[in-house]
Amino acid sequence: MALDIKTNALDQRRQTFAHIARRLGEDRPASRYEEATFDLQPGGAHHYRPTWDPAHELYDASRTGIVLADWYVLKDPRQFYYGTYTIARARMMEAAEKALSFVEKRNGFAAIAPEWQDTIRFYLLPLRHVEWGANMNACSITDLGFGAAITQATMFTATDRLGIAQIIGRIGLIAGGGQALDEGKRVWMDAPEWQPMRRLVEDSLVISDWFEMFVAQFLALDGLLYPLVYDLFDLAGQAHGASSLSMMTEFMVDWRDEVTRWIDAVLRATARESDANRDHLGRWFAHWEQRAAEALAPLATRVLGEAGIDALAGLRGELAKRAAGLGIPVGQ
Amino acid sequence: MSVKAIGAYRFAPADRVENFHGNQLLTLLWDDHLMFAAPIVVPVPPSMPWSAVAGEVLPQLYAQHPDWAKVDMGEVEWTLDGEPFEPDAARSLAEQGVHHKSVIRFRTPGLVGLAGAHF
Amino acid sequence: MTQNVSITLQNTDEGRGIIAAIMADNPDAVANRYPAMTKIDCPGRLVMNRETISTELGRDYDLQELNLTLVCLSGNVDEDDDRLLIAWNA
Amino acid sequence: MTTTTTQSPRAKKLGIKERYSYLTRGLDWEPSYQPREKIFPYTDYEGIRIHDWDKFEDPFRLTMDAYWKFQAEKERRLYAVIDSFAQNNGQMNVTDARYINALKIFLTAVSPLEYAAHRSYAHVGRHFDGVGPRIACQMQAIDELRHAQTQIHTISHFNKFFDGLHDPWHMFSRVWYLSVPKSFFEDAMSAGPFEFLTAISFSFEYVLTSLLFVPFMSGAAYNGDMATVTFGFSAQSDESRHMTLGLEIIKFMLEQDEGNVPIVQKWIDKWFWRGYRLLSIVAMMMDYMLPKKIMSWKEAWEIYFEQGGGALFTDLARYGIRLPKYHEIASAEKDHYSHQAWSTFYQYTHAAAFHTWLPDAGEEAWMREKYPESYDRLYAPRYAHWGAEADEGKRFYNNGLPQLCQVCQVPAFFTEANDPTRISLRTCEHEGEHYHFCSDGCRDIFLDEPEKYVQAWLPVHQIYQGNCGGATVPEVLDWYHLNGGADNLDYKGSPDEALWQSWQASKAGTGT
Repeated sequence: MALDIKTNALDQRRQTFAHIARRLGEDRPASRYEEATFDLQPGGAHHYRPTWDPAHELYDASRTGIVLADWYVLKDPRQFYYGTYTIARARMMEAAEKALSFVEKRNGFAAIAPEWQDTIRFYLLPLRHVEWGANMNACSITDLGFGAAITQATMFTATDRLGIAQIIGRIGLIAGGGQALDEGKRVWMDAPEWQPMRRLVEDSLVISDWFEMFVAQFLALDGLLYPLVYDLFDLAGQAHGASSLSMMTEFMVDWRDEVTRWIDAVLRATARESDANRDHLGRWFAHWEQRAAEALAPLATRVLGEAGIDALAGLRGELAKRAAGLGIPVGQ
Repeated sequence: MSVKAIGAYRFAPADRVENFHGNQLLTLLWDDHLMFAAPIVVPVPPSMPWSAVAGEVLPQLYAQHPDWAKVDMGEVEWTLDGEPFEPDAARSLAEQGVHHKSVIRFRTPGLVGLAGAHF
Repeated sequence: MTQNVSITLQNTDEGRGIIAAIMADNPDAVANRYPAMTKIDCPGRLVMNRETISTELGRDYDLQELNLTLVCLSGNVDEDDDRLLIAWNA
Repeated sequence: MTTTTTQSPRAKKLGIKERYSYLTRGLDWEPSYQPREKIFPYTDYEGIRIHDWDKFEDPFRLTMDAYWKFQAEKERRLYAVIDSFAQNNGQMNVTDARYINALKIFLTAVSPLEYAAHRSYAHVGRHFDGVGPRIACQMQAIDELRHAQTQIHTISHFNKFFDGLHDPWHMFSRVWYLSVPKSFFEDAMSAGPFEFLTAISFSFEYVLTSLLFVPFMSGAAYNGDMATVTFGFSAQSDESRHMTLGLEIIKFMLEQDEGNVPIVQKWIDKWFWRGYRLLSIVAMMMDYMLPKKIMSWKEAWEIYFEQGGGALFTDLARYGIRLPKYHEIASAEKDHYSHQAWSTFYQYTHAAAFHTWLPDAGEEAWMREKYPESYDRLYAPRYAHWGAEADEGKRFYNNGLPQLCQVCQVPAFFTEANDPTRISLRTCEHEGEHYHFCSDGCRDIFLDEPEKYVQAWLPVHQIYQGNCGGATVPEVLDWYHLNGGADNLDYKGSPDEALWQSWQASKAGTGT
């Protein structure tokens, strides 16, 4: 055996694939993330134009106004490839399962003050439709985006958002069975407080530049919605005995913290490259952040009362600071 | 029939003759000699005389086969794009109707490859 | 003539239990063994019962765990909590 | 004490169907701020009529919690095997280093298709109107990414020792024979969503891929490659879900509108033939590249297409669907397919990133047994002649570049179904240009959509246009990133062979 290992060491012809070595600048052992990501999207000539978009090639960088010399600068700081991604999510889901079954078994939802239970059903259950819209947008970016680095991360995000929509669905089942979900959808479709949000989500689905979609969904909308719902609404719920809800939405809080690192890395690398990119990002952010704030205002007011508008303004300030920190010009 | 597409869907053919820098493509197929697994395609100027095809192009491609040395050029049965063809050694390909992507398929009577396997 | 449906499973410990359960519940099934996998053919339809598999494995089996052992199948699939059915003319 | 609850209307434990329905189907809504056709712009132009998207049944009903749980478990098991294979130098324990050449084809030809499938299932996973097919397609989209990545991670270890694996993504878009898989998948990706699913989910995954994965993976196990068999089977467990999507989507289209039947039939005809031609490479891998053989291409064709496919199409007959056009040609070719493919690569292996060789005596005996109709009569004499030439130092390489089929892009090496000694070559003229094909099947496909196939990037023609690095073979090989003298040529005399023999010698040394 010892001899085998020695032979092996002598005979190893190369440490990694040539395309990885070219990127690393030398032939040295590469990480699984690097081997799973770099240059996976085919270059070279394509055979046929898509019948669904004859103006472009199948993979075509000109589907967005953003220009990058190398699309693999959009690396994922989490270094997620399929294996690390699913194992991370399975672990988070295991914790979520425990929380859901704990609350269900102990009938924890019933311990929340009844009027706040109504409030939760009103603000939380329609969010599964927002998540479903986010799923479609992430999927759209995976479809039209350029380079495996960004499109694999958006694929993971697409299934994340479906998963979160289903966690909300399960909270709904605990909080009132199928009827609660049906009612949540009715609210989503008809309640005046939800209509600006539904309009925003539907408008986001038809954004033609996929990078603009990225900014609209992940920075502008999520950047305000997640802290509003999972931090501020949750905090307000504590006064009404809603700690069981906090347990059940822990997944979303952890997820947001994790995914923010990736979103920020993508935007920072994009902004860094050129004035033209910064102009695009600044314009898109200004537009969609305004829309998101308008869409969230009626919900903030409904849940937090008069304090809602101030709370939202505070979140907007923090988001603007975050965007500016990423190199995105934020309008004065 | 034509493609169903969401918008106008017409693109220039990838292999128009003008893309070949003065050459045109010629496909050659020697029947009963499956040692050459598929028809062979070569770029040739349309002005090339048949004598150059017979004297240079074909031997360069096929001389590895033991049958090639036995081929009597006068006996070869040629077809051009599916029709019987009697090449004129002195005239050019273009003058004899050999166009871009023409197929010249031929058999050599009495020479049917090795081991009775058309190989 | 009744056409075969088929299911192919990995030759793992779980796979062996599932194969045994299928063979017990489907008298017409035929198991073809290959390196690392077993292909079971059965005329018309084949049923996998959660309970039989649980008995074979000595633990509570969730049919969705089949995901870990399945290699290939042929036929229309219908799954509920207690059984998975593969059939033609479903 | 009995626990009772009166406070909230607690639901009784939901069954899998009901639970799935609440958690997924309920997510969608009828948009009112944007027109539906703007959100879903691609489901109309192919002519398929869908009246009720809710009728689509997803038979496995996976929700993301279960998906993450099972997939993570699969990944843990797989990477444990990959790690231990590397640590134990598993590459030294395969049956023979010739086997590695099958992995070279796999990594350069199949893994990139997994990636392409990932992106194109994301496309349809976004754009189908119905929730059911959308989620099924999205799960497939992420699964296909998994397959590309697990294949890279498994084969990465082999790349450290063997040639021909070092630059797969670069090669995929350039090397001549890799345009066969590339054009196949790009044909499907560039089609509308319904044709795409008919092509890949049904015709390829359901009807044909068992032929690729099942015997090949079983073959990997038989040849001592535990890493490959593990990723292969792990992928197949996802594949079963994908195949089921393929069958469900076909039934869905056929049940929704009678007008869909002829469209679907035409697609089945096209994609059966396109997929079958792609599998010529697999036929050769099965019969020639596995040192220990599981089953012949012919047997696999009989089990998986003639019997398995036969049962499937009998079942679909109630919708008015028949077996794919030219299936009888495919069955007639089963005695010849692998041999003709191997003969072709044998003579063009100077321009390929894998090795070829002549079968040894034991393998020839197997061929004779499996192919009594054809082997001794047509193929053994070839190998005898080539063997004798090679022994004299004149290993045969073809000096010319082959005519490629305009549609499948395989060199036109196939013979007439009724005469295995005559090359099948078909031609047509379209708008003043001439096009050549390997078969009636491929010509029919062209004639149905000529605007598509006139765009084909045919490697041989591209070389002659000067777009592939230069006019000489060495220049083209450089452009391919193919290391001449190492990646290509006969196995005999290759660095791979020398390495393998040194391992065998060192093992023999430790044994005594």
